[in-house]
Amino acid sequence: MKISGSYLMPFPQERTYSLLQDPEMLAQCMPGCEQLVKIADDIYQMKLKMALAAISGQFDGKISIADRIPPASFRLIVEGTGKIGFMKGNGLLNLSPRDNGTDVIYDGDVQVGGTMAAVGQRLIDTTARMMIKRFFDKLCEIAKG
Amino acid sequence: MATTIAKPESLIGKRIKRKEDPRLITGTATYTDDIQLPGMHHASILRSPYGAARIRGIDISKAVQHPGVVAVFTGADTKDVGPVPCGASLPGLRVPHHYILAIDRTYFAGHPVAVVVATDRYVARDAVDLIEVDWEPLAAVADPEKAIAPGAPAVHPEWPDNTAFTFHQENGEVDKVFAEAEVVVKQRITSQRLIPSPMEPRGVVADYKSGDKTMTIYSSSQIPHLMRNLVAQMLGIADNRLRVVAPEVGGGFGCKLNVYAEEALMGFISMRTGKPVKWIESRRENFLTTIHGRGHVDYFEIAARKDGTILGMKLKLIQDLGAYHQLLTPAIPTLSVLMMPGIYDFKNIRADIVGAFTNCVPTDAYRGAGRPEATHGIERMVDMLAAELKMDPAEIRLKNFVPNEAFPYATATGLTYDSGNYAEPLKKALGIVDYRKLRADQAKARAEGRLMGIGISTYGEICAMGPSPATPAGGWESASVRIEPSGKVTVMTGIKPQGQGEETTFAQIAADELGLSIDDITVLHGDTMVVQYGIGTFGSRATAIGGTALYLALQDLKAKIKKFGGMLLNSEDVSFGGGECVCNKSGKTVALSQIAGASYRAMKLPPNTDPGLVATNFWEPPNFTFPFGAHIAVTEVDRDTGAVQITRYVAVDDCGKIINPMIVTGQVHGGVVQGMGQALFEHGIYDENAQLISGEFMDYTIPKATMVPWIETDHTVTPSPVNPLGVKGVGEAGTIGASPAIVNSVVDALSPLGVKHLDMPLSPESIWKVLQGGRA
Amino acid sequence: MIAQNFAYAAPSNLAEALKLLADPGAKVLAGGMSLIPMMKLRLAAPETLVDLRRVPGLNSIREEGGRLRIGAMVTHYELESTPLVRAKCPLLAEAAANIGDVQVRNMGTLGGSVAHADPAADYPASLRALEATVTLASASGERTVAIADFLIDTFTTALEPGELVVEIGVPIEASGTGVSYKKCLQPASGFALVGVAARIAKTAGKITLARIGVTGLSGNSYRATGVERKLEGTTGADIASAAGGIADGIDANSDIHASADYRRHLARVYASRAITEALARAQ
Amino acid sequence: MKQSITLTINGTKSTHEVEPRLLLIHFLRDSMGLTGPHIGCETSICGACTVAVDGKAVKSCAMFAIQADGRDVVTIEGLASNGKLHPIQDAFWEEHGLQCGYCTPGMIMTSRQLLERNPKPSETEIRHGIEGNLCRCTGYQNIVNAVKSAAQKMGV
Repeated sequence: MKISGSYLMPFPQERTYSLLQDPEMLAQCMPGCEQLVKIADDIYQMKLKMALAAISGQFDGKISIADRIPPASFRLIVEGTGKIGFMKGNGLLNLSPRDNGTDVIYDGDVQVGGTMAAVGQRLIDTTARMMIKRFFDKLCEIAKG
Repeated sequence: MATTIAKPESLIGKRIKRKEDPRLITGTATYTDDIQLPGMHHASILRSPYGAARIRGIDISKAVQHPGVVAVFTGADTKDVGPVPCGASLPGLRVPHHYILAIDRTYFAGHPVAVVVATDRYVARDAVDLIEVDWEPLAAVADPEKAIAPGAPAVHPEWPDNTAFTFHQENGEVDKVFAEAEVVVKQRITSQRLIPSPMEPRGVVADYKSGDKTMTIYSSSQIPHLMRNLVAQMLGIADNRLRVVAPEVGGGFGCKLNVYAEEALMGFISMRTGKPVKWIESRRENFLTTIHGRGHVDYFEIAARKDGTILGMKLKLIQDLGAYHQLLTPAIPTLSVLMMPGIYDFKNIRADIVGAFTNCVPTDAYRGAGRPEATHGIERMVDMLAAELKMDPAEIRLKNFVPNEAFPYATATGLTYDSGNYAEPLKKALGIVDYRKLRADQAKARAEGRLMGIGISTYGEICAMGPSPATPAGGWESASVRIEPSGKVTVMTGIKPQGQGEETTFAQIAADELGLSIDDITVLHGDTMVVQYGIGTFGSRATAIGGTALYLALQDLKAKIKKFGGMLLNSEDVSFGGGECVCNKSGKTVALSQIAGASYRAMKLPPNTDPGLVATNFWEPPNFTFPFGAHIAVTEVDRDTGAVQITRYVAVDDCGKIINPMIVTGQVHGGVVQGMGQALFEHGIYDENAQLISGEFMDYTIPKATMVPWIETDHTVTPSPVNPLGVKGVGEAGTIGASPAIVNSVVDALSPLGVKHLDMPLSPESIWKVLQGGRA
Repeated sequence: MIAQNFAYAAPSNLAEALKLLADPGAKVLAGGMSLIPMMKLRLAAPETLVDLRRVPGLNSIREEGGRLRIGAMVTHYELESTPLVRAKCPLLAEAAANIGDVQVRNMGTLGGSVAHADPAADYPASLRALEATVTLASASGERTVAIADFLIDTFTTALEPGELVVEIGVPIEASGTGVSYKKCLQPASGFALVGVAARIAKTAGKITLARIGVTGLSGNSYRATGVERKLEGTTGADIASAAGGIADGIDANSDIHASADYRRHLARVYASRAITEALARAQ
Repeated sequence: MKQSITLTINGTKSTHEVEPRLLLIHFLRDSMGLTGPHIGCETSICGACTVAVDGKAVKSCAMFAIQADGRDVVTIEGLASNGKLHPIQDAFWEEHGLQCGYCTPGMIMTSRQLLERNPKPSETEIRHGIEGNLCRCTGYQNIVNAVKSAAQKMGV
């Protein structure tokens, strides 16, 4: 499933770019992230507890960063597997200055398999977009101090 | 003194309430999940979440230790069980070894990987979560056209072209007629993947008795005898020690015309654990692992003269097979080729099938099996030809039908159509809708800016599968009839109904022939230890073949009854009717109950006659039967939303002689609604990673009561000369007729916008896009 | 399909329920129509279920201070069929009648649905158009929030841990106000692809009040204030143009059932239909 | 940890120890031997498991047995009395409102609720009334006929 959208970060482009790749920030802002450990350059192992209203599940996964073109773009790959299924998100993030901040335009796709895919396709897109929004909101909140 | 015997009214052709219903409406019928055996365990299966993946390792240790778990098995344990069988053969067919549990690789999402056996179904389910699999996801392919294109991921690494077989059939002078044709119309037409969705999912209970090395398997099946043969082979046990019972079966529609991994898997477990074991498919598993239907991409070309005379047709058919061959998987598209000329009189055809492996669950027989795809194709092509030639779609059909005097009619694909009067149902349907007025209404609607459509489909089908040489496992049936000492009658048949009501129609045949009340007849089926060998219920064959066998057995029995009757009446000139034998000279009578009693008591026997009133006879059909009909759908498309409303639906079917019109009409209703499901709603969608994303009733729309219209039905009756009952079969007719009628209707509605073709399902959004000018 | 094990309690009063809910592993069981299927698929695995069915007072419908005060455990069927609701807040009755099927409406509750905050649920469109209030209780007391502040995002509400929805308040409809809820449903699940609720009051030929709520279109339901402004003060002659703005600035959902573009289009069509009907019903 | 429940099923009151997670449908089928209600899905769409709890049609696969504590449950088995079919059962038989029969117990229980609330439903009302029950065999037409016919019989 394709996912695209944008988020205006109130920081200059260089800062936005580095915030988005800061593993500590990622760990704090990824919804449900309980642990993030570097296992190789640009690859982090992750433990995630997704909790969304009634839905909850534990995931083991990893985050990788690829195709870096600082401070303009990079690719973020998030994978997780758990008892309720697996998910894989792969998105290209493009950064450009706008209104004293940085516009982050993301474009990618999300795959979901296993039981999670059974409850209703209708929830996947909505939920994925909300998770992305939560991530950015939290990131801004923390970065602003 | 001679008494007047009132000949009871014939039950054939009568609306008789079903004998099977009292148990079904009171909740006392026994389906597979209702079976409880002492000491029975429960199984729960771990399945692949990936379309394709390598299994690097499986750790079952936690699951094994979980309290209540009896055993956990993986592919390593079951690898010596015989493969899930493919019963179809085609030249050069590539048949992957279909292990009952995956060994080191999984080929579709839902592929079984391990099984937990526990004392309770809740515990079994809990323990499945404790199995740890080290997966390596692999690239997968779900689209059959992409699968056969160069560079696609190989479903089976040994066959990188993903081509399981190719098949060619040709007749006449195809190139010549296409070269000379005044008009050629081409169209790519798809028949999407469909999920059969019987309301009862599959289920298996296996019970092995080690003391006498016998096994009983209860399974929700359309083919208990074939299942017995095949599962016995898979498990390496003698077929006379395996009993298969198909109890009450909650719908099949073809998906229970199969042998799946789970029958052998439960058998294996019961042999290993020494206890009975039950596995009941969840709906999610049903979507993921029970066969799907259709899955065609068809490229049609039709050649004609300007006057509308059809000259020939070409078809390139790509069949999405899925990852394996189930029982009949590769044979299904060949049925489409057989039916590709429909009921039209032309002799030049060319068909090429490519069977494509994909990382999806296998396709196989689903209501109509191959014929709906063919009918949809020809009926769309004829409509497109009519549009191209600005001819009326009814007129072009009437012009091209096989004429009545041509029967028996040899088709371009090698069949012989038994009997037909193709114009009759169409004319009747046109009359019912008042076609001329309807077209005038349509003109008025169009002038008002409304999008009203009228769609016609006329169809033929191959039923009563089939003569034995034309079928993989034999095409005959037999029937045994036993008149018990009381005069009550037990009929045993090898067919296995799943809602079609043969307990009633067969009882009607028996009651009629014996002059008894229908309440005197009991029909047994579905238990290989109780009833004699049979092939099963599919391909609209039960009544035409099983019913004929019954009719023949009854004739034998009647001869024997007359012998006993003659003996008791001391007469050589007796006739049998109305449940008694009459001496034609004296008028004296003896009731069947007395005859039956005497035949078993055997104080005296007629010469060369065994005791008892038992007869068995067989019917090997000389040909298929070919029912036909005409359906008309009137639709209106909502300009604002693209939603399609069916405002009228008329089905006129000819299934030969009708034994029970209530049941026939019920079959048509149900069939039409399944065809509507395909036309408007149903779509088994795999994404590009071969995940089934319409894998539950939350996402896969089978029609609900609010979504379907009132269906007006009528019949014409053209008896089949193939069998003495004159019946043809009706189980699949509605489904075959409906989808082209609806699509033709909606295309007709949208034709003022230049629309020539739409693929199914006709979702409101797909039509809205057309309305936006994004032409289909 | 079998749920993971859990502990179960059916407290007989609110205080006891709130005490149990203070445990972070506890989850409220109301009608269970969303929760239980998820538990069966093991997408939800609460440690404790606190069943509210024995808590008195949660299933009452009262008229008080110009508002209807509806207990959280009132079922969809009760809302659909109770004469008081049909007469005093017909929009809520209409929304309730559009939910799922009769079995679901018999069990499912208003409070459960609101707390679940499914982005395609039927109520939020109407509750937003009604400017409803949600009363929440916890061990430390009660608070009442506006529906707009309660429904924060997809499956996300203002409920704090240990807090419980106890009551929904809706205004008693002034006579002459016309209401309508129009829903385009996803045929398989019955959820709204788009649902639009409209409340319109007219005085002397002019629209004096327009409240439009939308559900299903995006990750959260919303009030289409732009559309409302375009309607208020007019005679309602140009509904299509007003409804045309219903999806402006909305990030629409997209899935196998409907693309974002189609959903936006449906929102305009259904907004137009709901407004037209509400206007026709306004006197 | 099992908990005790006391409930009335088809007129008979009894007490049982159940795991809280035991679904009402499994309790009825596996513990009570009432196999009339069926399981057709797990997302409470199909309605094959429909029973009446305190007079309301509910999907017993979307309810835990423990939630039925203190309540009155009626299943398809409780409909006929003294060997006499309920008029709705009779009408389904008469009108050929079933084929494979798997959806039938749920369909009849839902129809019963429908007719209790609306004794003279129109075709549209009947179709809406049974939209929570899937049938794959009949195309629904004869079910609609059966409900209509039952309404007439029960109205007399």
